Amino acid sequence: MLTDFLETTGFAQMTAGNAVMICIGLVFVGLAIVKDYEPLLLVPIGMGIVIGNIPSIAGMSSSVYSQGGIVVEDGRVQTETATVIDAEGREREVERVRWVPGSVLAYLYFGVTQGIFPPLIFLGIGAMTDFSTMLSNPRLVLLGAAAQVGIFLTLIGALALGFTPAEAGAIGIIGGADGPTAIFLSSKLAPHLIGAIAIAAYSYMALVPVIQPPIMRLLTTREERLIHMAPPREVSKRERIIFPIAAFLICTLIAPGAIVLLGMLFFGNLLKESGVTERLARTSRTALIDIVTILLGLTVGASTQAQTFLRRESLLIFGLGAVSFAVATAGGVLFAKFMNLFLREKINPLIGAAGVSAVPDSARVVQMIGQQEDPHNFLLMHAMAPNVSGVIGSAVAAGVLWSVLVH
Amino acid sequence: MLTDFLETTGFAQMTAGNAVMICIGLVFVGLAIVKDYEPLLLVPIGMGIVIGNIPSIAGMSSSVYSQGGIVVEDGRVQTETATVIDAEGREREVERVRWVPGSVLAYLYFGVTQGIFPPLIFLGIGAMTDFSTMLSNPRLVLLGAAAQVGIFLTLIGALALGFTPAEAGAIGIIGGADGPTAIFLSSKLAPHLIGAIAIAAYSYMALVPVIQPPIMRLLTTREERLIHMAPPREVSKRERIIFPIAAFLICTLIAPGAIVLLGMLFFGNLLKESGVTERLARTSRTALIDIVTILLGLTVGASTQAQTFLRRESLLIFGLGAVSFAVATAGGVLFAKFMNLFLREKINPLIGAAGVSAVPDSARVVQMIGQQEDPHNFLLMHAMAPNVSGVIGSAVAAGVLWSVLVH
Amino acid sequence: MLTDFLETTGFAQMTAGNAVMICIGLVFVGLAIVKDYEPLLLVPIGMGIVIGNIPSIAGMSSSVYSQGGIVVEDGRVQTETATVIDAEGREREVERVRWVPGSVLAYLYFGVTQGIFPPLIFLGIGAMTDFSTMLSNPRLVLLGAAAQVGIFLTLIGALALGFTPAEAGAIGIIGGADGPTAIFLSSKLAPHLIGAIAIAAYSYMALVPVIQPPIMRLLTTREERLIHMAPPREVSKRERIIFPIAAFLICTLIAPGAIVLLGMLFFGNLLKESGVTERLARTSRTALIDIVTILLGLTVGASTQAQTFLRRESLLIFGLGAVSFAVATAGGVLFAKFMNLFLREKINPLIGAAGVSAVPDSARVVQMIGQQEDPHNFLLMHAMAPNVSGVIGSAVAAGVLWSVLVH
Amino acid sequence: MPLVLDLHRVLEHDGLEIAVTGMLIVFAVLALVSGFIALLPRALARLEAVLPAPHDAHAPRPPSAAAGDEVELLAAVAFCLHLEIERGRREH
Amino acid sequence: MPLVLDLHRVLEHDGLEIAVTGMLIVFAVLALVSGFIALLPRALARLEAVLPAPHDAHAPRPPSAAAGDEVELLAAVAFCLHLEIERGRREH
Amino acid sequence: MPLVLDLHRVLEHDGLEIAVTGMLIVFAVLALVSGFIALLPRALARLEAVLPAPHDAHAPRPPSAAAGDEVELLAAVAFCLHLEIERGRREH
Ligand code: NA
Ligand code: NA
Ligand code: NA
Repeated sequence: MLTDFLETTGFAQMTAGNAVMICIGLVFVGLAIVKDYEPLLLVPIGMGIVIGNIPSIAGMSSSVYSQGGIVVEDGRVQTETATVIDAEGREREVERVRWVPGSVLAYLYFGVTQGIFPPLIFLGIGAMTDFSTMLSNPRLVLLGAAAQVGIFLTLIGALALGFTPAEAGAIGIIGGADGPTAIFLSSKLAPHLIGAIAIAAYSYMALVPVIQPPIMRLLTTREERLIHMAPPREVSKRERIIFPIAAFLICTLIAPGAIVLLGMLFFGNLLKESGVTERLARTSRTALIDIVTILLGLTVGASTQAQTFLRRESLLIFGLGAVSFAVATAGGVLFAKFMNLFLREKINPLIGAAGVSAVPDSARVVQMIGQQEDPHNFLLMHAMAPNVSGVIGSAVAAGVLWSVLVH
Repeated sequence: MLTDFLETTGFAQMTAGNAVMICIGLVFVGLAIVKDYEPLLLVPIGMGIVIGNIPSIAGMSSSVYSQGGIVVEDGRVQTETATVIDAEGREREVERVRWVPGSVLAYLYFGVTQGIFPPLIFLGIGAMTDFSTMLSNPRLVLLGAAAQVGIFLTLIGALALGFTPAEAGAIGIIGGADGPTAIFLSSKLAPHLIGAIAIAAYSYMALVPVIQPPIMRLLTTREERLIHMAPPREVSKRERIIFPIAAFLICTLIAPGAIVLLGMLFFGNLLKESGVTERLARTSRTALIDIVTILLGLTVGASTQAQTFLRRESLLIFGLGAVSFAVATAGGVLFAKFMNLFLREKINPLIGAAGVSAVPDSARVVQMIGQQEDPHNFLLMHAMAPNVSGVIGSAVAAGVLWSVLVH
Repeated sequence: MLTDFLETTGFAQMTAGNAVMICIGLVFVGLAIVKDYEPLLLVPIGMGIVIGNIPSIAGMSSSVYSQGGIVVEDGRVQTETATVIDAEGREREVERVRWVPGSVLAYLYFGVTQGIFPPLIFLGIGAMTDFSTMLSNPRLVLLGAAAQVGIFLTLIGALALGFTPAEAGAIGIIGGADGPTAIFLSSKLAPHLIGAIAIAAYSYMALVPVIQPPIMRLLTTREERLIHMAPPREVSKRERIIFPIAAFLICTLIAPGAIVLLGMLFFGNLLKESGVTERLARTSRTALIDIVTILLGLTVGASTQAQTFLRRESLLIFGLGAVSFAVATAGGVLFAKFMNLFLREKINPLIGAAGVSAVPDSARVVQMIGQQEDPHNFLLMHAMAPNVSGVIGSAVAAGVLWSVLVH
Repeated sequence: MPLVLDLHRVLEHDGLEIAVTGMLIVFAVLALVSGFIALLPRALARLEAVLPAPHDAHAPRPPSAAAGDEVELLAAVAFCLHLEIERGRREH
Repeated sequence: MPLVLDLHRVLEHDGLEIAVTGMLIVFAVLALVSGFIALLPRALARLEAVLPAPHDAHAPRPPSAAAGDEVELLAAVAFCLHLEIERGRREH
Repeated sequence: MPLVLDLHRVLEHDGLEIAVTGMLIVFAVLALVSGFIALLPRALARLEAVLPAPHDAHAPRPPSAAAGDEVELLAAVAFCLHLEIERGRREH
């Protein structure tokens, strides 16, 4: 019996791939703790990777892929007769469908595969986002559009590398620098790649302070980086209330594929700004988003079992993701320089880099690079405008890709 | 491609009905913000109406009605063969049922259609309700019974207008002035009317300060409105602990249809009063009720797509709902006057109007009308007794209607 | 009609068994409030027992066992044609599977039967547990192993009494003194016994201050009870961060059946200790664990309908559970005495009793008994080490039993 | 389509009976609740002699002065219920 | 397996067209949003003359004073509903 | 029905074997955990010489100063991935 049992242990079933993945999970946790890179996501994902790569026992799998379901044999749903106790406490024979239960992680992972968690996270993000800076400087909104070029160039790259159009769209969205959007779109277009795409998206979001600065310095002159911008005007309560509703209508009447993501984002923001639903906004941006973040991070991490994750595609996806982030950053910066050709009040082109989203890390990077040139230049607030418009931009891009690429 | 895409946009598919509904949604949000009418429900419902009326694309619907499910053709469940990766990471062919995923809002709406959200809201309401005033003045409990006459007269009206008995029962419950009860009963008796009934119930609850005052003034004399009532006695901790359990037993042994609603209401109250489960009570009346309110409001709103909502029945339901509220108010006031025929210590008949529930708005209306006659008359606390007993009363009525009208 | 209705009331359908169960529920609530025994669980379970034993009406059952599901007749899934409104608002005929909805409590009970709630509770427990004392005194970990002897001796007893091996394993785990672990394992090995096993486990956990002291006094001398222990050393932040990950790997590589329970426990602890995910830890140990505790307690209580619960097996399970707790306590105490044969710095054998888990009640009992001999002996902190290692020990035991006993 | 109130439909579907039964049950339930909470302080006061008080700062107060009123109201409700039940039985 | 960039595949699957369309739409949407929020303060300033400032939720308010407004709104909603239903009927 | 303890059933279902195995595994696991946490402080003390103390999340940090570290880590991850895939390919 002891030997029998020992054969079922993880040590006996462990593959080299599992060990590699567990190390990657530990690196994620380490980066989060030591470097403070997106810890709210890297810690759950990292621990998820560790959990998902402990080999489990056949018949009692804990994998997110052990979904359970109705038993089918020879093209026919299998049924069975069972004895149940009815409302009056009498035993009764009933016929029912034969059914295999799923694992706990598979039940939780349902929120990922069906795209339920990302909109709930957007609800919380909406309830914590202040759109004031953007409202006070509307032209900066366009920078959030320009940075989405990373999405579409990556799509082309992915097609060229042999991915199907649907897969290419899901991979491209990594360049949107928005974890929930990436997970939502890949759940619709390429469910088998959710793990790799989500991990890539969150990894690069965590690595924004590493990826963006060289590109930003390369594409700007010292003079440009020294540009100071006028402080934003104050925005009235009315504007802040009307904005989420109007923006929702504009975005989704054109790109209905973004209804759920943007509906939740702007609904959360309305809860925050209305002034009469503060308790709902507070719960959205605390308990609700925390619970969903924990479950999403853990199960996405656990979906990276070596057997499904350590494939050539994952490596390609990571490569394309890096390109995507770089292109998006360049797109934002260059478009800011292009706008400066026409504007009297010049924009500091560094803030274009914040258009990739990765809220609020990329805005912080802008602030840092700006201060390296001039310690009295405070760009953070200005960078928040392209930063939040980049969230809207990538959700719209996701909506477009969904409607164009779904068969 | 651009033209193809443009044909899928909301602008192209929008109907006049959708536009009308979006305007109604905006009115809801506006009333909540400007007039502070039940904002915790009208903001989510209003935004939900807007979201539900953006036309979505065939094959990628975001509607609450896109439920997904097992594919059936020619009376036979369809199956398919798929390649999955098993616990040991080996690819394996499995037969499984063919299945179409639902939309995110449809998954969330499941909590409405299956009646899961209303009891959870009742749990939170129980954990925030103080039954002390009612315990200190037991005869006021009967006012909460009298006001339920609106439910049953409306049922008769709905039958006369051609609704089926089950539909009539669900419509009648609008007069219970209790959103969760109305949604729970209509999910059991008339699922196709949930949207209209819920919107009517919450609209009239929001409009309590408009509907009730004229009726209250019409049915009472100035002398009656001036009646002062003795301050309620203090209630011991023991009474407050015993009450929820005893009341649960009394109510559900007679009306078992109310087990879930009243079970949760009194369970929440027990958590609050027991003195040893304060952390559970606090979570019930904050995070839990907030999360459920957000999801319920949003999806109920989104269920009012013009195509399913703009029908003759909805107009009739709104009309019946108005009658129902008026009759309920009159019932409470007149029964208070009737009770005064027998009582030595007179009741101020205004507080009968609080028996409709609509906690705590109708109690506030009583206070306001009372103070218009005599600024030193504080009826709020007295009105809370019929107010909370009205909640119990309509849950009992819902239980009775469920058991009588379910086929 | 009234007489018809009266026949459906609870009074008419009530059995003596239901009345007995309702009284038991009231005793649970009373013990929780008056004696403060595990109130966070006994109040929900007690109220659940009351709710579950109000007879409900056929066709509108509120029982946790009214699961709903696909309709099968003559070995064939039944289908139906229904009129639905599609995304464009047009009525359309669709074929679909015939389906009976479940009761609200049955939907909530799904989290129990599928073992989803216990790991979520472990997440919260992990986020509130401080492993420092254990880290500072590693040899006390073994006491948490010794106390699991109750599990395995009870398993033998249950086999001898005629239970199947799977049932015997689920019953044995009562001796683990850990509610979530007991529910998780019985959901996997003996779903029909979940109610009895959960109630027994929580009852005895509540009764720890009654069961343990006599055994502890019987097995120790006055001199032993007077042993003082050196204060624990301070533990570095690094140790506290590394511990949950390393312990998870050690435990689950040997006993993969514990992946989900221990994964969540140590994940929660990592969220707490990492220092960068405090908001996730806070939500895990407040809103999340509270919500799950409410739903788990209530539905487990409601699963004890007299008709399924008042059987000979339940009585046997309660008897075996008592033996199990007693044996576990004795095991912990005796093993501490055995360790003292080899140790220079003696352990106070009372703290062995805390190895049963029942966190933190059994550690408090140790403190109390210790102070009865010497008011200056503070054993609480020392007792926390075997206490938390007992949680790990019983989760490992559950993992082993699951893999050995699942067919 | 004009609004037509078809009262025949009401009778056909037992509308009146449902309404009357429903109101009676709601009244009966709430009357019982009312009676229970009217009697509760007295019952607790009697128990006080037998059992110790729970660790509670608030001292129990004497029951409501107007308790007699509820008993009268309760009696009236009970009488209505009784009549209705008799009627129902005669019909069957 | 070497990394091969097959640009033919891109054209075959309308990659360029999708990319260009996508960027255009993203720009169009955000340009509209940008325009809207640029015009919003001016539009609100003009409305200011017509309508009163938004109600402050914390200020005391006389609940029934403005009762007329809601009745009008409700009437408007009912009227819209009515018109829409009539229109729908005429079309069938 | 009398309480009968049928010890034959225990042996028949490997009850003793399961119990002994189970206790052994529980002890083995917790002994390993115990050993690990006994050794951990010493292991960390040795590492201390090599690596700096853990980063304090609240202290200001120069975001790009340590950029080299991550690049190395990423490179390491990519290299592992590559090796693993190559290995996998060779096996097929
Ligand atoms: Na973006
Ligand atoms: Na009511
Ligand atoms: Na234990």
